Amino acid sequence: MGLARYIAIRALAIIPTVLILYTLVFIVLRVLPGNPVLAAIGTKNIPEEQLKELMKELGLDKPLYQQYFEYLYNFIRGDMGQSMIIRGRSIAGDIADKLPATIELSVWSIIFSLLIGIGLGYLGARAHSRVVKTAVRLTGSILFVIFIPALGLSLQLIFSKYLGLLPIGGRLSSVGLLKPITGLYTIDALIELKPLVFIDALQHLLLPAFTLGLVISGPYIRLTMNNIEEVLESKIIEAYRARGVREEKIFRHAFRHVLIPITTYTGLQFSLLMGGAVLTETTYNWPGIGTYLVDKVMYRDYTAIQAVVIIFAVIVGLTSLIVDILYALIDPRVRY
Amino acid sequence: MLELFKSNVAGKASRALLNASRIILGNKYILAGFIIVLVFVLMAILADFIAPYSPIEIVGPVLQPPSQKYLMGTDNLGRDVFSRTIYGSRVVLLTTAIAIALSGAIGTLLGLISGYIGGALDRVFSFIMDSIYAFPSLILAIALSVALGPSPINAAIAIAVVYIPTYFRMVRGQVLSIKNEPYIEIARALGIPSTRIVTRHILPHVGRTLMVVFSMNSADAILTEAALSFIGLTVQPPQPDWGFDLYKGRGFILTGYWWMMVFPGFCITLLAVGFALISEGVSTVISGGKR
Amino acid sequence: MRVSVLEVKDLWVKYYTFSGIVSAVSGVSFNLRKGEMLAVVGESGSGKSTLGLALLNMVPKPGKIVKGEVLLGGVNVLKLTPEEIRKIRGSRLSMVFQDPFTTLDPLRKIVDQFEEFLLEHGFDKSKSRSIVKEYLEAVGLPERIMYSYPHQLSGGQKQRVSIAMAIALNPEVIIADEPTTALDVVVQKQIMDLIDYIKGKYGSSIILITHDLALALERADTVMVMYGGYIMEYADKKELLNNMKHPYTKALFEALPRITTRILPKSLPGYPPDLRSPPQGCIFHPRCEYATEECRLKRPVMIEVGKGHFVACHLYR
Amino acid sequence: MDVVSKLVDVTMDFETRIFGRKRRVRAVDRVSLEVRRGEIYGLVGESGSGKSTIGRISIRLYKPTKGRVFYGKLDITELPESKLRYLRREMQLIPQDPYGAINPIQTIGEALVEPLLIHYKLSKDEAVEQAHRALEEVGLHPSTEFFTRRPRELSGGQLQRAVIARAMILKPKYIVADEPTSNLDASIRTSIIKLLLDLREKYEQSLLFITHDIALLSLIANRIGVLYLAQLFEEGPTEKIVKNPLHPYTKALLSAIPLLSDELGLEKVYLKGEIGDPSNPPRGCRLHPRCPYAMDKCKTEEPPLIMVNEGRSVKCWLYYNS
Repeated sequence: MGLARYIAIRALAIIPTVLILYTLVFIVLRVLPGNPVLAAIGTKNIPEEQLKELMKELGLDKPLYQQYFEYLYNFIRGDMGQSMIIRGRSIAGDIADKLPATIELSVWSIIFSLLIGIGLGYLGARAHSRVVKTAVRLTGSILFVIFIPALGLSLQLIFSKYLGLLPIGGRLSSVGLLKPITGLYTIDALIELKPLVFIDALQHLLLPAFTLGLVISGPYIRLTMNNIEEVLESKIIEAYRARGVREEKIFRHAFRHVLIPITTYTGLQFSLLMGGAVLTETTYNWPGIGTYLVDKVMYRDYTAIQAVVIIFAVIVGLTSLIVDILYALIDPRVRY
Repeated sequence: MLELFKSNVAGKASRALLNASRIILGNKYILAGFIIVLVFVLMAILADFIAPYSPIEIVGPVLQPPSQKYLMGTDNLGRDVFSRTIYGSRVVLLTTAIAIALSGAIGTLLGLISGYIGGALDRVFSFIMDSIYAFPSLILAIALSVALGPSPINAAIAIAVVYIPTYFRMVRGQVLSIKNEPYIEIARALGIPSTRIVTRHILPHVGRTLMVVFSMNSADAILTEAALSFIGLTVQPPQPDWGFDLYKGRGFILTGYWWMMVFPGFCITLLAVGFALISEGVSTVISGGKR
Repeated sequence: MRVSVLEVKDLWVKYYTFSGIVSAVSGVSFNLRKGEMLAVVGESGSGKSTLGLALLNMVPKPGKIVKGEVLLGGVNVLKLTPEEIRKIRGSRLSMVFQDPFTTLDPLRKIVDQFEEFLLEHGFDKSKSRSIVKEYLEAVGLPERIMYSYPHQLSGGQKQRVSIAMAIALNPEVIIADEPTTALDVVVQKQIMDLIDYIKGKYGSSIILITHDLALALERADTVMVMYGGYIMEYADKKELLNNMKHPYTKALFEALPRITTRILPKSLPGYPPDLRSPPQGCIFHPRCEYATEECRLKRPVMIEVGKGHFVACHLYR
Repeated sequence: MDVVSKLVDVTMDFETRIFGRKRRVRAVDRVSLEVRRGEIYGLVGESGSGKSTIGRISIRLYKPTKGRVFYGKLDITELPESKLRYLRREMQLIPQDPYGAINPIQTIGEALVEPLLIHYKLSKDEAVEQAHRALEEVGLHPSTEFFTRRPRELSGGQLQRAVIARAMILKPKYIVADEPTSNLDASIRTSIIKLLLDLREKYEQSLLFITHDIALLSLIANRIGVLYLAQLFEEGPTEKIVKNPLHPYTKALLSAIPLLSDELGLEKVYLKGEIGDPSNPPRGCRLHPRCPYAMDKCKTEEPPLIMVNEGRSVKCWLYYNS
């Protein structure tokens, strides 16, 4: 009962956030001076009538407030308009195609970053030597400021070009290998019982997910390390010890306390992850919405850019909802 | 009188300088980071003297590997990668500096106002800022850059907008927590006017936190700038620019012309690491060396 | 004479901090008899809390027990293997901490924490459950509290839970470190009454660590006064009330508000010693009004001034 | 009688937001009290009883939700901060925690000089000299040694002296001392209280002394008010409150003092349970779930504050008929 109410309240709270971002994007892309059509076509030598016709076709001749609400209404119905560049191309369809790729990459990246981050952080917290502690801490700060394309390209150079171990980009060696069901190829391969395809998909995933995961793991390392140290010194642990509870068990309890800040951080982290995904996808030619966005940026396809940005807002909102729920499940002090 | 004023100002300035140098020399992270950043800054200022060739002219055969003549080789058009890398530092540093100054100033001001006044104004400000903050900064920066049109100054504005909430939240949070400190209550009880409370009792604390945020944010802003370049949203070719050069180098990986991408990529990361080290040191100093 | 359950012999604890070595406990020795309540009284920095932790061999880093023995039934606790000492903690030597707000795990239900503790000491599941019920009842808590999380309980209730866990395995010694300091006045009394009741019912020996001399004089059988890591005075409660010897004990006593006299209590001039560089001679001499040249140079040894009444002061030699 | 500070039927609500849900806590509920010129009024209560809030209302650091606040004969309830500032030199607050009371970025000297320069037209040198004198006056000797130090470089006792010096530097007439010694060790507690009492006598101040320690109040206060869950339960001259407490809660408070409660030879009263949640107080008399004397009436009807005899009142049905 309580939890359902809590989830409902949290879910409702996403709406204004997305609205604010939509408004912001709308203002940025529509209200700021400059004619988007001209920018998209990239030339000013176009007959006045043809321009007007184009504007009309894209709905840009209507008053701004009308555009604002119409777009919103259509968006809610799942219609994100049409591409300005490729006439008649539905943006919603494009995004539906690309989104699973991004989700698959993100999920694996988070798994990587948690493994690396918590693993190293744990090592740093348990280490007795100050040198090791400092090294771990520093690794955390430095990993986080590595430029993703630089790391990605270096890994490609080593693992694909020189060692020839892993494919250089894309999601599969051949598109015909799978009939996408969920669009998450590793899962689709399992559903369709194609172990070789699964391995192929995994090989393609490995470098991009590792690249993104490694960079994102930086803050986790420090977070885990600081919190384990802090919790282990706390009175709660002292009391457990005084009661004769085994160290292994104490450590397990301590870990639950560390999980709280990690969960909270994962929520904040997600927006970084999304930004990183854009760069990772571009570096590895990963056909997700990040690559899609960069493509559209190159062509100044405003309607598509607007749709992608709002989709990102919705994704971030949904993740923060999931994190809130997880948080409430871990920490009984959260009242719902 | 004027003499006195001058000596006072000079004294204050020299004391500030002395303080700064003591902080820089006193912490090895800050020192290391400072040296890295300094090298790049000098590189940008003295590019005309260091670079052996023009960054935009074709100076030799295409795709030459690094040699004595071309320290970092030549690119696919026959331009000197070393010279381009040196000149490339200008765009990054200038754009980031403008962006940080803008977002720092606006974010701090809004945070102070919102935190101290409180009430409905604070709630509205915070909500907008939190919404922007939660949003992927790079994607928002891309949208803004696209709207404003690709140029370094527009990229700076885009990055600035994206990071305003970072400063806003930090400053506001600090103001709120200090507002509840007993010493602020006592200051009120002593009849100290609220303008003085804000400027003399709250602002100095905010200043210390700002230092941490500034250094953390610098590394972030550099990476965002590089990302915008990477996507082609800052300079126009043939201007040298690390991010965009890296993007171009991407196409030559399978053919093994690694030098086109390795050097600009390395520079971006190293510069960001420099700021990260400074931030590491500053937070150690501020937390009293506990971490 | 009743039998000793706990003997502490010449215990020394030091903290190796960055700013110097702090001698927190210096040469403390005492005996605790069966069914006795010993109050360890001292101000902040007197080493009383460190002493409590040292008895369980739980001094936190960078602290170290550098010398001494803690004999529980003749066995030196400090010489045991980690697994052996673990089995003793909570079952033969248990502890009640100062702040119930920070010592119960906020993420786990009371019953889970309580049961885990019993399972760790070799009980099976069903036996554990009945012990939990029995002892929660013994400390005056309703059974339903088992299924609560700590944040749903009041401070007094939490402290009752801690006490229930501390007595559940009928330990020989219970160490209670400022068990009432974090609570309101009226609740303090409730908790002290509970501890008294437990002492009577289970015959436990209790070490009550407190900063409050009045509380010690009201509740304990024996009182040990500490200052700067050293024992200043040790005596039976009645003996101490009638025949206070050490200037520091007297000062503490005179600092208590006495309602009946309506005279403002006296205060002790000066400040506690810096334990990184403690004063030469008697550690109390810089604040002592009777200090002589001898006090400045020589550290006093414990001498017996009456039956079971010990004092470390040059005045009584 | 000459009154320095007077609260008339004061109520104070605080609103807190937890996950966007509003929660209202009534920290002070219809409390009236007055501090007379030259007296020490002791306000005693447990944590959550509202005693600190009352202290802050009386010097208008808080504005009450309902009721009036007077300073002398002046109604200061609605006074804007700009006008209050001139009154601030007459009334001061000494807080519980000396460590938070001086801005860590200031030196002790700066903290003392600042209010002087704001309230009086003094030269910097004059202000510095006065600050030194104030430090000496509170026993921080030699003052030069403390003047340039920062709060963290002082011990708790020293710092509380500096805080007192700062509160006294404007020569106020009315002091609110909010548990000024509860964070200090017993052996130095008295010296701080003595200092407060000496200064009070010297400057003819009136004092509102807030504490949870009724034993201490019995030694220094002229009158005592006992608070429980935001309400005033009993009030009267110290002698009478201590020797002959009327309210069961006051009796319980006195019974809880270790050792010394025996000396008074009072009837012992034990309370069950704990002080409740201030946002959701019990109906009727707020003590009734814990009170051994609770009658049916106590559970449903809130007792009025009953005037028992000269200057004594108690909020308890037990004394309704007498």
